[in-house]
Amino acid sequence: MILRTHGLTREFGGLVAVDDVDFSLGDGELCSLIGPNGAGKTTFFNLLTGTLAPTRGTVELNVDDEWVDLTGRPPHETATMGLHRSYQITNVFPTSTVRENVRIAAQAHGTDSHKLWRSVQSFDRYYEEADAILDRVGLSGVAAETAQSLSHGEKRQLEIAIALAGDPDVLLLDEPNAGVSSASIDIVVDLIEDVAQDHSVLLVEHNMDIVMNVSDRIVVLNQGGVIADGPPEEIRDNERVQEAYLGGYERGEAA
Amino acid sequence: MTLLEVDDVHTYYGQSHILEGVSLTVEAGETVALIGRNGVGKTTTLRTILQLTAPRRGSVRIRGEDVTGLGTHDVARRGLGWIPEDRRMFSELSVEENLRIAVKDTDRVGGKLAHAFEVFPDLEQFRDKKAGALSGGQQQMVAIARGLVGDNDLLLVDEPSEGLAPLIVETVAESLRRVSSDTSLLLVEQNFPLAMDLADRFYLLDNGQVVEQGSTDDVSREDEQIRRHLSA
Amino acid sequence: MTALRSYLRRRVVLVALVAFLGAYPGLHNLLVSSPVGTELALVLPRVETMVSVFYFGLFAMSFDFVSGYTGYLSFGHAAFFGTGAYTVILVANGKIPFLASSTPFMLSLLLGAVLAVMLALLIGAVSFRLSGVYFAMITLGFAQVLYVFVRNWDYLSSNPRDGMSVLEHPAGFEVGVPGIDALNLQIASADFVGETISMGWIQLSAAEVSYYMVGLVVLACYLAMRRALRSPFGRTMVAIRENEERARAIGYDTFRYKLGAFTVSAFFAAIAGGLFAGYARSVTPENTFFFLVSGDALLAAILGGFGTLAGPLLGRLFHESLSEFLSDQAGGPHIDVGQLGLLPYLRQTLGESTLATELYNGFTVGEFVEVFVNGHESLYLGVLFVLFVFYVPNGLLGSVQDRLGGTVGSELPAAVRRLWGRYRTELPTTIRRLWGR
Amino acid sequence: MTGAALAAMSDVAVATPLFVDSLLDFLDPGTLASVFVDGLSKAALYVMITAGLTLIFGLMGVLNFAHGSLTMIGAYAGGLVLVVLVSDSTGSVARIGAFFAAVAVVFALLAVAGAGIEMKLVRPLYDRNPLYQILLTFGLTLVLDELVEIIVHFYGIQPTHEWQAAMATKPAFLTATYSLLGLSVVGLDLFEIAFGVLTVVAVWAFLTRTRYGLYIRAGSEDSEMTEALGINVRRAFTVVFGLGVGIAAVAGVLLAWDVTWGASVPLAAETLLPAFVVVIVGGLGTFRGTVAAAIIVGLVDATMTWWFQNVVDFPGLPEMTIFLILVVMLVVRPQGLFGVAEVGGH
Repeated sequence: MILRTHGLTREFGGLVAVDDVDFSLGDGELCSLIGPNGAGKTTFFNLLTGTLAPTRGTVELNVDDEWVDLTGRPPHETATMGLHRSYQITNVFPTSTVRENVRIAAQAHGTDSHKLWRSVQSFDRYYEEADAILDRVGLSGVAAETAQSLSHGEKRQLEIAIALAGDPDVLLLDEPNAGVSSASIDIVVDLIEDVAQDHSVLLVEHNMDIVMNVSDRIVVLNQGGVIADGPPEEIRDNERVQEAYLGGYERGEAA
Repeated sequence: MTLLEVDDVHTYYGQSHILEGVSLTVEAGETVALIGRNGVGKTTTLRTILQLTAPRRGSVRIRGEDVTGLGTHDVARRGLGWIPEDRRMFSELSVEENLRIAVKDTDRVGGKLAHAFEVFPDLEQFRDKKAGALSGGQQQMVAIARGLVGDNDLLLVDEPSEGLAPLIVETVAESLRRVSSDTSLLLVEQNFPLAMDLADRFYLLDNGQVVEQGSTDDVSREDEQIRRHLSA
Repeated sequence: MTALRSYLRRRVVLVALVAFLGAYPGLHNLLVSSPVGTELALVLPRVETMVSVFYFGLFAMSFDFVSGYTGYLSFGHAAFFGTGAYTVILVANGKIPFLASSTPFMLSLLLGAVLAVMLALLIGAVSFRLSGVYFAMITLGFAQVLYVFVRNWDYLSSNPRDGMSVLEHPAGFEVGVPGIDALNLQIASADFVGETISMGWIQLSAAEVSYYMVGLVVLACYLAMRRALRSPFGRTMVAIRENEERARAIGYDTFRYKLGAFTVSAFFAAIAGGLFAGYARSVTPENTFFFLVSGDALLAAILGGFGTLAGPLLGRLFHESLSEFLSDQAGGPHIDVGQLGLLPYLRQTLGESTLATELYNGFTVGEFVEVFVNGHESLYLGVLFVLFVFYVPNGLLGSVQDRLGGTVGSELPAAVRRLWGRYRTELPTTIRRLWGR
Repeated sequence: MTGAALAAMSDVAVATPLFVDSLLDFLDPGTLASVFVDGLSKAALYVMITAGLTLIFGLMGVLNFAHGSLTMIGAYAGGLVLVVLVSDSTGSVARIGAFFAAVAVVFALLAVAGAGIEMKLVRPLYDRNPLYQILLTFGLTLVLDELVEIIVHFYGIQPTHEWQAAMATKPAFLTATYSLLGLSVVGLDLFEIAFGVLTVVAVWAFLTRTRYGLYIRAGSEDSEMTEALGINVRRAFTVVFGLGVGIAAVAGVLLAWDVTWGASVPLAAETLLPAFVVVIVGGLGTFRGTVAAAIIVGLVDATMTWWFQNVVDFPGLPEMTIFLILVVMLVVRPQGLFGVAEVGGH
């Protein structure tokens, strides 16, 4: 296991967005987190990375076979400990070049960021890491362009590239396909499968074809709680999951 | 005459292509459901109709008149009401003010309010309360009542059941049914049985396109297409 | 030697600019004594004006360093300028405990900068919990507290509202290496006798000595800030400006970097203030701590290019040249040729009869000129500023960079080389073709 | 340790019993009451200057840096009307009549000017970074201040000193001091308080009792939803900008009569800064908060003025305290007294 939560809960006013979730992610596993609208998936991500503080419960990360408590740590600390995320809505550095977008992320994991007296060009290793990642995600050709000038699909690739910098142990991918046109969706799917080779991945995705194809395991959230957890075939036939997705409305007699 | 015609609209947020050519129609008196999984473009379709997010291609016509590119308030003045996701109450305003502001015919505010409290008698007791202080279900009632008092011919209803307990969902469904006797509805709803129960026809959206449409009488949740596009 | 040559080659634009500025005083003298000298004196900034372009340009650059590169509008930046300026005069007047009034200028300059750094740590630690309008307002609030304070604290001078002047330090302030007399030169404005130099055929007036010495300090500060912006730290600042949430998510403790940038910026703002005080030898609350001083830096930054380090200096040059152009001062004793501003020039060239011509209802050309030209540079600057906000939102330098697709320093030589390459290949054929005909 | 520092320490030793005495003086009911009235008159001016600033920010998220300049223009325009209408022989009642005429003219003129500024200059910038709205209005102050300076100078009036001719149109009974229940009050203070109350009541009634006020309150919360209900929010922007500028200009007319202010070009900056303090302390965009903050700042200002005049030998005390309130407020509660935590993004 690489990541686990215990009794993780977040309340907004009276609303329980994430409700007592015990979750674990295996080392090297690709686990998908699914659930209907408003099930609490993005809130769950925000709790893992420290963007939100939980109302109750803990988040722990396995660092060199030691469980480290991440609960309540700010995002910059969870990131440096090896928990990275991509965003549902593209969230990059718009007027920087593609290469700089990844380089600055790589730099965050070194010990040189405070050096204001040396030229950035004397730190080759961050450029090398950035170039390797861009090569891997297939953006080498546009490395010198500004991020804002990319096509939407390329921006989604860049989104993942930034998360890859600094070689994280766990990748949290929040709808990497959001807004990608049906024509170019395969590129992103291939990319997800590729990065899952050497990272533990937690994926939020709505396209069930993709989820069923790529996942080792699927966890289903509904109204903040886990309602199912298992391999794809099992989830497909789970009656509670069907209910959660299609809705269980029955016309009452009362008016 | 057809009340609403959406003709091959393509809508983008920045560079991200959300609607890839959506077409649909709503006839007077009809309730039409727009169903589909999260993120397929249902809310964007409603926003496009209201010109809150104008389409790059394609057109929106109301009673045959092209409204593409008009200001949202101009579109609304042509008889369109919006009951948005999350209800969007003016939380600092009282319930009465929330309704008052929605009345388009300013000479008949009193009558319209009286009618609203007649249709939603439960709201009368909260008349002077701030809308922000109401529960989710009560707010949903105010949102629907807001659509009612505007003398609208067509209400665009977005996820009315979201975040509500099952019992409350039933009350909301009942009020929508009541409202639908006066106006047409274009209803975005994830709860499949609820949508089928309220609507006469449906459009199924996936990846910014209409993948299936038809009468609600002919489909069930065991339908292969429906399961493929809606469930896990 | 090759290392130095390659260093200079990579910075060919910078080297050329510095060389031009180095030659400017001589060039200016040469040009204003030419046949069109009167007209040129009108548009070319005086050497004295250039000194204030330098120190205030440095202040505007320091403002841009934090505001233009992290996106946090430091609207109370005048506090740091004022700290530097007041420290220099306080030291010179023996008003700072343990420091004699003869303390070298370079040390009091540094002391002011250190005090500003401490002040920036205090203000920044509180202010960087906020962002947007709120950040701008809290820094403005802090600066105004200090402004009101120095305006009323009678320890500073008998009439603190009118500021303070150097009382106990008779000689001009020396810029150079402290302690080594040969490596120091005095700076002073025109109304104070400064140091002149006469070495063989090089003759430098007091103003020109000030020009070079202030210019050197500003150049050193500019290079230091430029390096800081091109360092890993500087890139982190830009990441914060571009998307602070993501910067935090990839592992940066953004609060520390913002505070660091603010502090560095305060350091250079104080140096600028100290240079101003050393040159002018008197300061007032209005021209140091007042919020419109920050406003002037903002003006320079917007005109020159927000988020381009050298832009604000260019913006300030524009500002000062325009005010000089529209001023009604005649040339001082040190300029023999021509007039300074447009107004005396118009008076001279238009002639009495034209000036007396009635335009409308007893309103003569002369009166028109008096009303609309006489020193009203703020009006035209304001109009220009508004036009820039609408049509040139990236400022002078920023727009040039957008056009070139990179910084001027790296892209301009490349563009010139491209042109030259085409010229070399195409010119012979063109000539041959013409010749053939 | 220097002599000055030692002297300062012995000052503190002497000052302690002095402080207690002064505090007792200050707590004297007569003193408190007159400080209170003075504070309310300041609060009345603040509320008039800031009402527009806060409404404009609340509805369209624009922090109008030109607000002080427009107040200053109101002072000069009002002064001009007064100077034209009032001669030495004009009676007191007629002078008040002239004042109301000036208020009407200035309100109408500046409201139209404000609407014009919104339509022609601010509107094209709504889609850009909010920074550009600050920059634009800041640039506008440069232009407006300088234009006024040119005009004022042309007519032979010293632009950086209070315009005495306008000040002199004030009827004698407003300069007089009245004794009320053992309390001495300046006539103009009462006049200002009356105007302030009138403004608060009028704005409040407009916001809560008229249909247009309803649009504005709704638009401040959610302009997209308001638009979807068939309301032209863009037009409401123009109306609010015009009204806000008009009210500030009316405040300017009052300032032209007030000896502590007076019509002058620097009035623009002198009113802008405390106005910022008031709107931020109250919570940007809330009228209720602005009224409360104006009262707080006014009372603190009056209190500190008393302490400076009677005890502390530091003329900057009132002004410095006002900016300290801003700083402390932003540290303790950035959203202000009545503000919502997330405001400011728009």
